[in-house]
Amino acid sequence: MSSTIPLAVEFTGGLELLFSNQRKHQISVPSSDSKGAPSNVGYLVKWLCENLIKDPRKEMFVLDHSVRPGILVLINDADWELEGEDKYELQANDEIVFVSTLHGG
Amino acid sequence: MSSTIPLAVEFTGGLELLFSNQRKHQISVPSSDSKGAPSNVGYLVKWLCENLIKDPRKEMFVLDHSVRPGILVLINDADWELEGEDKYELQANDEIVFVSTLHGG
Amino acid sequence: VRQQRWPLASEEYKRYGRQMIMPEIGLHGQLRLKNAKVLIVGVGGLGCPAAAYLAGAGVGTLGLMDGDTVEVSNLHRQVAHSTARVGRLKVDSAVEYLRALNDSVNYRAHPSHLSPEKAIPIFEQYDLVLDCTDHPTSRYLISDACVLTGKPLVSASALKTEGQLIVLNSPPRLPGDVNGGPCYRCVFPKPPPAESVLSCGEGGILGPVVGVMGVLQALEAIKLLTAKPVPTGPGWSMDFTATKPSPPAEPTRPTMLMFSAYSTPQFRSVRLRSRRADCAVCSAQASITRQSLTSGSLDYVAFCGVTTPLNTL
Amino acid sequence: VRQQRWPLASEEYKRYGRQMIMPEIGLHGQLRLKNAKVLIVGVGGLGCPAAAYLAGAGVGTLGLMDGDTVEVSNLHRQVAHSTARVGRLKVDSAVEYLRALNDSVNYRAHPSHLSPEKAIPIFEQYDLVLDCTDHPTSRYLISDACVLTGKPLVSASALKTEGQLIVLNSPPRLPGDVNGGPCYRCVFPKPPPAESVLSCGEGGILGPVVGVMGVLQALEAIKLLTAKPVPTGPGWSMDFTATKPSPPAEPTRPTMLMFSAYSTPQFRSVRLRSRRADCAVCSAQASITRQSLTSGSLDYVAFCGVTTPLNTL
Ligand SMILES: [Zn+2]
Ligand SMILES: [Zn+2]
Repeated sequence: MSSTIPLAVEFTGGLELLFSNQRKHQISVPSSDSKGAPSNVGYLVKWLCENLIKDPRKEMFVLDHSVRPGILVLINDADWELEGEDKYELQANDEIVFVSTLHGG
Repeated sequence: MSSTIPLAVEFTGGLELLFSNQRKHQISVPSSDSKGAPSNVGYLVKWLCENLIKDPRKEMFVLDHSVRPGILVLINDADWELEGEDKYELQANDEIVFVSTLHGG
Repeated sequence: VRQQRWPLASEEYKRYGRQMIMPEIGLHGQLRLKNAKVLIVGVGGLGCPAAAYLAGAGVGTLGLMDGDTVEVSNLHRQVAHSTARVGRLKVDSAVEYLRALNDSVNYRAHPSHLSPEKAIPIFEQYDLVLDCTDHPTSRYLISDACVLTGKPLVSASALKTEGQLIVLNSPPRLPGDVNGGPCYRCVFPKPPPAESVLSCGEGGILGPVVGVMGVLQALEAIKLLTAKPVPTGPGWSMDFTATKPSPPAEPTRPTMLMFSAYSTPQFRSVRLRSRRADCAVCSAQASITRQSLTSGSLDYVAFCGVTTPLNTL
Repeated sequence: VRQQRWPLASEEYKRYGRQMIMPEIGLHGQLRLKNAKVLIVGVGGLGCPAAAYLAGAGVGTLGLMDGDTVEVSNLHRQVAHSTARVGRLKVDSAVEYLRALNDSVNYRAHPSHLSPEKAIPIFEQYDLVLDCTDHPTSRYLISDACVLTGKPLVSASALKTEGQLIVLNSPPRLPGDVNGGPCYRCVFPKPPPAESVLSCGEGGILGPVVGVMGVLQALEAIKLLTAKPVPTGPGWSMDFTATKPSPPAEPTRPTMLMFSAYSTPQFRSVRLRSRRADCAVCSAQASITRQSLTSGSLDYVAFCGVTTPLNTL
């Protein structure tokens, strides 16, 4: 399958610095992964690491094959834990936001 | 035609006091007006005056057959003047917000 | 003498360092703030926090205009005043607080209410205006005067549990130039019926609601004042803080920010129209001019106060 | 003696009248505020505006905890302090400002940093806690202590041009009760790698950005403290202000408010998860207890400071 899924991806809380200092990205990812399964958010994270991240410090985004602690993943304005975490299957025009938590005050 | 259009209508800035002190209303309006034309926002305003408003002071909402000065009408988060004003034809699940402008400080 | 090598005094680097290290501000932005003159009209629930954060940020000249005196009933939300200063002019009370926070700002007190005759000569002394007043008459007057003097306007309002904020006449352009931002009359060509207008005294107001709107006014003012121009001049090369290119500014579309303390979501940004082709003040066919304003021939009270004949549905 | 007929002094009706006439507050809400004890941990960019609006609103007892002293670099955003008070304890500086604003509040200064040993005995003296600190270690500690003492927590943070706010442990419930609101560990079970944590000193901060978040903390605190219980008692019948039924409160769902000064829209409300079944502090299988906290056996610095082995993709 060569079809793709259009997505709106956003990085905030400082994460945008890893992605060309740009917050909003309109991307298209393959609609299925290398094993033919529908692409899910776990696949998206891997895809971002291979295709979109510009900063060499990938460990600021991904640790142990998952999004690093202190990053909240939002699927259409909801914590991804409400949507099945990395197993959530991507739908066209989903809005996926990666937020690094802030600690200053 | 007896079909209806489901809409999310919201009143803020004090207008909610005219509508049972409730901000958000899920309503369904006829999909065409008495002349058979597709229902537009002008028709919705009339419909609200006949069916939803609870306060007798209708002139706080409508004056001279239109929304009174000082009320902003928003169609899906845009000033209705960007969308054709009262001529905008309602679509299913449109979000129409009536905002009374505030003046305090 | 050594200081001349540096565009700011060492005390200023210390005081403003936490904002200068950000690419959005930098040395260049700090110098722009220092050279800026901002007028705050109304030193109440909006004006107090707005003034505090603009003074804190190092705006060079801060004008405060208000003819009222401090009352006890103000103090739950007008946090630049104090119990001991009840009865004093709000402008004087606020300046006392602001001087203690940052004495390097040049404060100008205008201890009177705004009138059509005074508006233009006063606004001309400033670069940007904050409308922190509480009545439609002053909102139309301030907007008109901002269009006629070419000043951007950060306008906010609050009542009970809600607030609204709009940046108007931004970018500021001559009447008739469609590339200018809309003015208050573009968005609200007709005033609301007088009987629909509630003041904070009548309707009530929650302190942090108006406080949030006032702080957000200061933020929009700082954003406008520090927006990066094309880099020119020798000052630019000294901007050692700009290690990363700052993100490109999103195109300014006129928006209104709406806040409702007890709703979900609390905030909503809505798109507004651009300039109105038949606007009474900012269009090519404007009827309101500097002359009509300064001559006093415009009666804003009558404009807003006339009870429209009620032709209800 | 005449005063006894009225639950508030006439001065209080004057001072708080503008918020008491709103059905969301009313006399009942004002009495609840007067009886409330609120602790603000951290008297910096968040704590200053939060304290100002809580003092203004008439919270009966306001505790301020901070071990730091005022520095010039604080003053662009920490608007309860002043140039003359540089070098003094932040808690003392803030109390001086707050007393001038509203002397009828009972201020309690805690001039030290929070430690695991002190947290529980201090939190037990209050009804609600605001986390206005600036490091993950204190954020975990404050949340843990709020769960263990049953206090709701209004937690905010800010850096550069962005801010975040979450109301945690609301409603407060015993560990293991799934109807309680999530705690900080439910949302962030593992701390971020130490090298990803930037302070405002390192990353910079725009004053109004942290200011907005602090004012919003005060607002959420006031909403929590004045939320209407079932009407009982003689005080209720005197609530002459409640002419209209107040709108039913929307069910509290855990949400995070995100703010980004240069984005459109600036604010975004996102839905968070509920309590985590395996949370280390608020679940039935909690490992963190009052005992482990007060004994000092928990090392929050080590918890947050360990650099996780990097197994990058
Ligand atoms: Zn105009
Ligand atoms: Zn928990």
